[in-house]
Amino acid sequence: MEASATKAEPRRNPFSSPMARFIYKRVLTFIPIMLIMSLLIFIIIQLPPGDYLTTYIAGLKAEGQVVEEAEIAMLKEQFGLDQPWYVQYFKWIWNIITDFNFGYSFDFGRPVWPVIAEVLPMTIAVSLITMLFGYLVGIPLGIYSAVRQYSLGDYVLTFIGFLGMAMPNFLFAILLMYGTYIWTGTAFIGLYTEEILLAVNSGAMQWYHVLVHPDFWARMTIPILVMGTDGLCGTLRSMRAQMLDELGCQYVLAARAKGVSEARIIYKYCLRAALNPTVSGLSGMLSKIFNGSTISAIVLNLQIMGPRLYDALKAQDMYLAGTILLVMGFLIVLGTLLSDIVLAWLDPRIRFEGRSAD
Amino acid sequence: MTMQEKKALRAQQRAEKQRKKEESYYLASQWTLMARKLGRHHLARVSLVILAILYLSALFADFIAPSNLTAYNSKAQSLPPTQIHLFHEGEFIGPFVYESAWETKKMSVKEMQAAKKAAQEAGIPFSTKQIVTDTTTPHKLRLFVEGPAYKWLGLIESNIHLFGTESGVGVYLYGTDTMGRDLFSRLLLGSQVSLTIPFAGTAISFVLGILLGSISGYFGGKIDNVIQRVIEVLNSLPSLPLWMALSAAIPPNIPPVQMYLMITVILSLIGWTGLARVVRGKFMSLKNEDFVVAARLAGVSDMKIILKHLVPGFMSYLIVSLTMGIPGMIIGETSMSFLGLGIQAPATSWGVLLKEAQSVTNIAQNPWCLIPLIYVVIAVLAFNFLGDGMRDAADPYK
Amino acid sequence: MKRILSLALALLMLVGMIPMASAETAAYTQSPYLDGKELPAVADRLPIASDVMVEEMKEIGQYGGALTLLQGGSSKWGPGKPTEEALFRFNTDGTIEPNVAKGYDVNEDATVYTIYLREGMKWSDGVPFTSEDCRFFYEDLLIPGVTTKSVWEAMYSSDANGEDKTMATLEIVDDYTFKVVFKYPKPNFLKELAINGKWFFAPKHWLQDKIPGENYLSQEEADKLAAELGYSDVKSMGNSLTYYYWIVPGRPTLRAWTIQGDFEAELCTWVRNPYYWKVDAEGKQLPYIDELHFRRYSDAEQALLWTLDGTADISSVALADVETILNDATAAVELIEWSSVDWASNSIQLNQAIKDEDLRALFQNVKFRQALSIAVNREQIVELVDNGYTEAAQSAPAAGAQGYSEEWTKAYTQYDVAAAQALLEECGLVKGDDGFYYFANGKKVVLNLQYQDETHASLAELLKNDFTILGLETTTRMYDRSIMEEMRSANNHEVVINYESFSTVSLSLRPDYFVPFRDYCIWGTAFGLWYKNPANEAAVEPPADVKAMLETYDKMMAATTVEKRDEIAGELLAMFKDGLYEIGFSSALPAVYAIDANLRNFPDVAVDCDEFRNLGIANFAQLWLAAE
Amino acid sequence: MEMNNQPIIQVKNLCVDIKTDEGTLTPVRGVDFEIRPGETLGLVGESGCGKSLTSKAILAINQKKCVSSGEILFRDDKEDTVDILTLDPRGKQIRDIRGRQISMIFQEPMVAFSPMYTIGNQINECTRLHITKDKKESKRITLEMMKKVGIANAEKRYDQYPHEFSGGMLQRALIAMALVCKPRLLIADEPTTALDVTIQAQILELMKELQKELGMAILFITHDLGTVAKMCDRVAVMYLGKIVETGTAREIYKNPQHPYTRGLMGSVHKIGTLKADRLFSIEGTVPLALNLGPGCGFYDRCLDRIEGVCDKADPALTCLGGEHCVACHKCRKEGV
Repeated sequence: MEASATKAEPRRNPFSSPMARFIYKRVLTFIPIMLIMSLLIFIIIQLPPGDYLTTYIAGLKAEGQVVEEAEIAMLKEQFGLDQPWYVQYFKWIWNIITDFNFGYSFDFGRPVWPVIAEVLPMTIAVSLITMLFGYLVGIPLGIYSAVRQYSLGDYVLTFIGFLGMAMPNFLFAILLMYGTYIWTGTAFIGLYTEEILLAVNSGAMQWYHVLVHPDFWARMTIPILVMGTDGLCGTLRSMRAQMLDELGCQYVLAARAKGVSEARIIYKYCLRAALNPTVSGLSGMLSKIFNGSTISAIVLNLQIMGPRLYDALKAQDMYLAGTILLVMGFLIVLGTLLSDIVLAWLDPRIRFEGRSAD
Repeated sequence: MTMQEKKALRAQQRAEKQRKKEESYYLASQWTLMARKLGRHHLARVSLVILAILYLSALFADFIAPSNLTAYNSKAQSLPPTQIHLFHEGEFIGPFVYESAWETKKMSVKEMQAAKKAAQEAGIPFSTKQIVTDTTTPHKLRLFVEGPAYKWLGLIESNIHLFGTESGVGVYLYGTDTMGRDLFSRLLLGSQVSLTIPFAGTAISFVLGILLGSISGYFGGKIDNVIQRVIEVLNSLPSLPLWMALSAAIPPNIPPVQMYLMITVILSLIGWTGLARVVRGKFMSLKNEDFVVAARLAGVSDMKIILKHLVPGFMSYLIVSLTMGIPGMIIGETSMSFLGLGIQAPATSWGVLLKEAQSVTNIAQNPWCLIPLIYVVIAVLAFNFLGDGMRDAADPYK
Repeated sequence: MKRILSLALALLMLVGMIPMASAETAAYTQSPYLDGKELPAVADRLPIASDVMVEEMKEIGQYGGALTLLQGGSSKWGPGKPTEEALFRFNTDGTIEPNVAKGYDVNEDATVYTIYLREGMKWSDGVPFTSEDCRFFYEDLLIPGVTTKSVWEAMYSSDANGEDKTMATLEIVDDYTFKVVFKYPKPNFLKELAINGKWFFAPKHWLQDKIPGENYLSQEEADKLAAELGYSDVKSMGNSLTYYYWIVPGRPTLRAWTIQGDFEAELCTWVRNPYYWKVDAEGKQLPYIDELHFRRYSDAEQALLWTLDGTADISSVALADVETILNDATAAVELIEWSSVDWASNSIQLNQAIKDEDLRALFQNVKFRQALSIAVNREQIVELVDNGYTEAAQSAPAAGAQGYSEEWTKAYTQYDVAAAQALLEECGLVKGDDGFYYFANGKKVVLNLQYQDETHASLAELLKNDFTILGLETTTRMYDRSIMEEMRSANNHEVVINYESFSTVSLSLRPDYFVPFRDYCIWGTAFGLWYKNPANEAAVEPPADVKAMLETYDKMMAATTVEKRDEIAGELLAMFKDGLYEIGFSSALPAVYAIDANLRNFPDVAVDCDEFRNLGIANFAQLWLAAE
Repeated sequence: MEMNNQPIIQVKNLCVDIKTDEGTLTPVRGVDFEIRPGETLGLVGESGCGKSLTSKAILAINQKKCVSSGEILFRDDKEDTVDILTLDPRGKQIRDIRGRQISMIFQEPMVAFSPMYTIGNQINECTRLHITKDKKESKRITLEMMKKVGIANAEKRYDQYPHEFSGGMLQRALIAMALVCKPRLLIADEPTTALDVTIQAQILELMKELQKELGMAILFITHDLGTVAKMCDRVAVMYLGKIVETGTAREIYKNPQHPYTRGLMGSVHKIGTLKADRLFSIEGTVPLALNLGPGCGFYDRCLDRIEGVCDKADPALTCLGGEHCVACHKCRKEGV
């Protein structure tokens, strides 16, 4: 008792120093981590032989252009590729720090930021929609599966859950696209019909109008099925496992003995505890929302960040690729911090111990 | 010895046996208990059988497969699965096949387009190709026939294959690909890569994850802090650019399978972070348990405590996540093949086959090329169900 | 009776045409798309009557509709080629005709070309197009390097030794006439201009306050403007506004359609140019089609689905997908087959200047190349790679092209592994115990086959198989295009499959990928460096046969007449026939386009090549959509 | 008050079956007992003898795979008698009984509270479910009960989380939670096992006081005979899912009849403490309640077994006089 009393001392105020110190410490490590990360990212991007110029020249030649040596030298200088990589790196980082200037995309011939920004709304929309689908469907189904463990429903859900994981997205996507062509006569490719795109081009529609267009949602079903099921299955499985653990806990029995209803037991006691791993998953979520998916997006022709990053990497459009990766890294670090904070908010034990839990 | 004595002895032995059996129930180790529980998990049991079949057929792929990876055949392009017949001209003659081929008429695109137009105007259904089956000669199926030579496991040279026809007429259980090769053979031979490399990758991640996670969790303090920051940095490096960079940076003379293995290994070197975090968490909660403290006071070395006392405590959890980690790598392999970063033909993996199937033309014209998908799904499902069963079995509360 | 009737009808038509000819201005009509827009009368938008270009076509069309084309990747040429308008353009038969130019004169020794423009012709913003716009482009944009492009080869002439290479000068005669003056004869100028000059004009009125230069912006002003417009620097801005100008919205052009909005958008709309300067025989202002829609795809399968479901009106089809389209009863498309100028559909080139000395000597040995050629089972490649659409053949000019001979197409195509092995032994290779060949010094011969596109994977596989049977250890590996390019420029490529293969309308017009006079042709990039500058560290001195080839090339470039030039080109071709610089396996594949079944006037016979601007040779302005 | 001599709960022939893959286990095989108001019945036995299942069956909170049969007649506050086993275990009626009329104190206070919510919240939940919806009033009642069970500084403690409590304090809180609705029957399932000795005594003392004050019946489940002596009016000894001996605490202590009970007593005396965690004196282990033979469940371990009798039939509970009953062939013989 004595021990516990002294231990209880610093916890008098729930939001006193340990938590604040924890956040403060984490924020302090933020900067060196970002620097190391940016360096690693830059090195990785520079790892393949060649640079953007070779892509550019290869592209010109593919189009039947003739490129003179003088032109190559000129381009090299113009792109700043004649300098050693570390000079390029320091220039890049320096400009980011001092000027918030992330450099130019060679491929788009524009500053990096607008190139990223133009696909950002749809990326976020698609990611959020597919993710929300995963959580909104996965959590209840996971709970159902746990509460009715070993029932037929549990088996069916388990099977569907694993099936969703087992189906390679790129093949699933093309099967669905081909299916829409066979069934409706029109292949559902991308998120927009020609009418929507023309209306957007003419300014008659804004992207937020698009979001409420029925055709958009009809087309959205494929990404939801392809990308959403991935998240759904993961959520379903981890929710089921956690719920089973929680349902087996004594406090559930205690609550039941108090006369608390089953529904209340589930949502008050189990759900909150079982959300922990889901919340831990939040750490990667921000970055995922920013990037969207890559392979599925390529197959489904979704103009979102993932394919843009992939193309940039392939073309060695290094400032574009670097910036996207940097933002993703930043979001992961930030996401981890946020998820630790949310975890602490969810779970008083973590809150008071003031350290991240796993 | 009298009969009675013998009888008594036998009875005694029986009793002893019975006693031992009972004892074994009570004294069963965690592992046997787990195995026993696993045996009762129906899906896990079925999965185990399926995986055993898959791995065995991968092991004996050269023998089971009637063909090999370079048996290009310009006369058997994209043939549907061969039908196995039993009755020839109304007479039962045992399993046999007929020889089939596409009707050979060389037409230019222009001519075919004209033919289609003519057919459409006449209201006749049109198809560019027609399969011709020679139903006059049956080719009987035989066991242990001679076929392409192979070196089993790189050791034993042979040319005996499990089944085939004596005449050499192809038996294409799953049809053929666009280069006229037997899909069934490619599928089996591909499973040698697809089912083994994920093991290597997961295993490396595993060792590193456990080691660094346990060090981090056991010692805490500065070491923990450093490892945690390293994890944070590694976590924020997405794997796609790494794959792309590595596959571009690896010198050209390295064969594709080896290259793939190398990249898997390199990625595993940074893929341990997730597990390390879990292990660390477990260690943090276990390290102050009485038995650990006691061992430490007794002067047992740290490494020994970690390996002998702590790791076994959540080994079951580790085994489960190992089982669950492999399917992810199988799927990952197919994704890498999709991006052209995986194994390249003629070396084959399931990813290569799926990548080949991933075309509208194949889906519409040669749907049998989707059969590898069924294998991937089944293998992944089996690993997952096995993992699921193991989790249930490892759970001491149920 | 019948005859009288038709005579009367003809007379009637003649009578009817008289007022039309006398009052042409009244006869021009425009698309209903433009009705109600505040524009000058159609006749005022067109050049003067005598200078209007009347497009010949199969069928007079109807106005209306939009054509959807597909656009993959970030290539700006996707919409560039079909909408291109050059001073002179190619016909489907390979001849040249005036396009933006009304006509030309050339003096006896082919040193002065007088080019006439169309009076009253206007930019898409209605500002007159004059010879000053041509001068502006040549002297103020191209020569100072505002476009970042070097001055076209077409603008240079050289003396008989090929040494004194001089740039042409321009003389403005009047608003609609200018002269291009060469120091030495330039017999192929117009064709070369049509190939690599492409266009020769820029809207001075629009560009003059956007480019750096003595009479234009100072460097600071230009920097400021570039930053304002979102370009990384002045060079990029210049490149975009003056070279890839067609994707810059608002930039006046002479094209039938102009871009609206973002080129990178998922659907990029181009709308008709109200000032377009061509009409049909009935006086309808072209184009018939009101809008072009370029839809962006990220994976070839999407393009195929769009072709099947009718989204795309014109799309390129891979041969592997031909049967899928034909066997699809609901696909309302028609397949059109154009021919190609490739020397082969499948081929390899050996880097004869490879860094490894042993391999270099081996690759330079024509017997080795012959051995490789006959060690390949071509029939298999024809069936498995080309789905039977080609024939086993050597890399050679196509039938009808200069240098074609039956004998050449069949040279070294007889599949004979034993003979090939004998050739290998003649090359000094020794067969080891493991069945593989070794150099005399004991080193194993390893062929690294390199390719860039996934579509070549099956060829690589078959070649690896064939070469392994021959007794040569072989590896294959696919690379991204940029990495291939990097390997090429660093001379790290070895045996290259279907990459920058031999393909040209005419060797004399475009020898870049054939003759190593620069580091372009894949079989001897480092020879090209040597040709440019023997002192270059990366340069490799070519063997005698290549030196002879380079000398012949010099002679060809200095030829003063078309005939002479073609004659020397013939000599060069003979060298290629003997030298097997590219080993071909199958004849060229046709190009297949799927077009909307209602699309009219799309040529069904044409050559698909870059020189002819690929799809551009279909003259998009005269395409039209029939009502269903 | 005169009606109070009627038993508050009567358990008749209670059986609990558990379906497993190997067959059906029957850990509780026909248990009978009754408890009167204000009375404490001690249910004693080794681990695995079915005590806990019995107690949970009364609240119908056993796992789904456990099937109870027999009768559990509970006389509720309206003096109506309901058979708990006939109620829907998830229904409203049983939930109204749980917590308000019958409540339970669990073995391990550390895990009986959810770590996610404050102690006050979790106790108060009971108050609000059964007594008043009014927030202030219910908090007042909760705090009053917390004070009553001896939680000092209750207002502050109300907002603290379980991990901030010591074990003894948590057990007090658990008792508060069980008693806040003043139940007619309290089931205490080894309430002191997880605590150290000094605190054990405090808690037991507390329970006794509260029982006096509230007049409730207690079913006290333990394997600790010492505690039984302190707490209980009557004792039922359970072995292998059956009650083998029952009587007043005094009778059982002074005159244990069943060999098993005697073994239990022996172990207490031998060790010389009041704790009997392990029954060292009884050899062997409790067999699995699976595929039991026809004989007495204790046959294998019994020192006084009668060959030919004890392995042939399971003895029934027979009264020796007064409240003292025993289920043993030998005792019956001797008694007769």
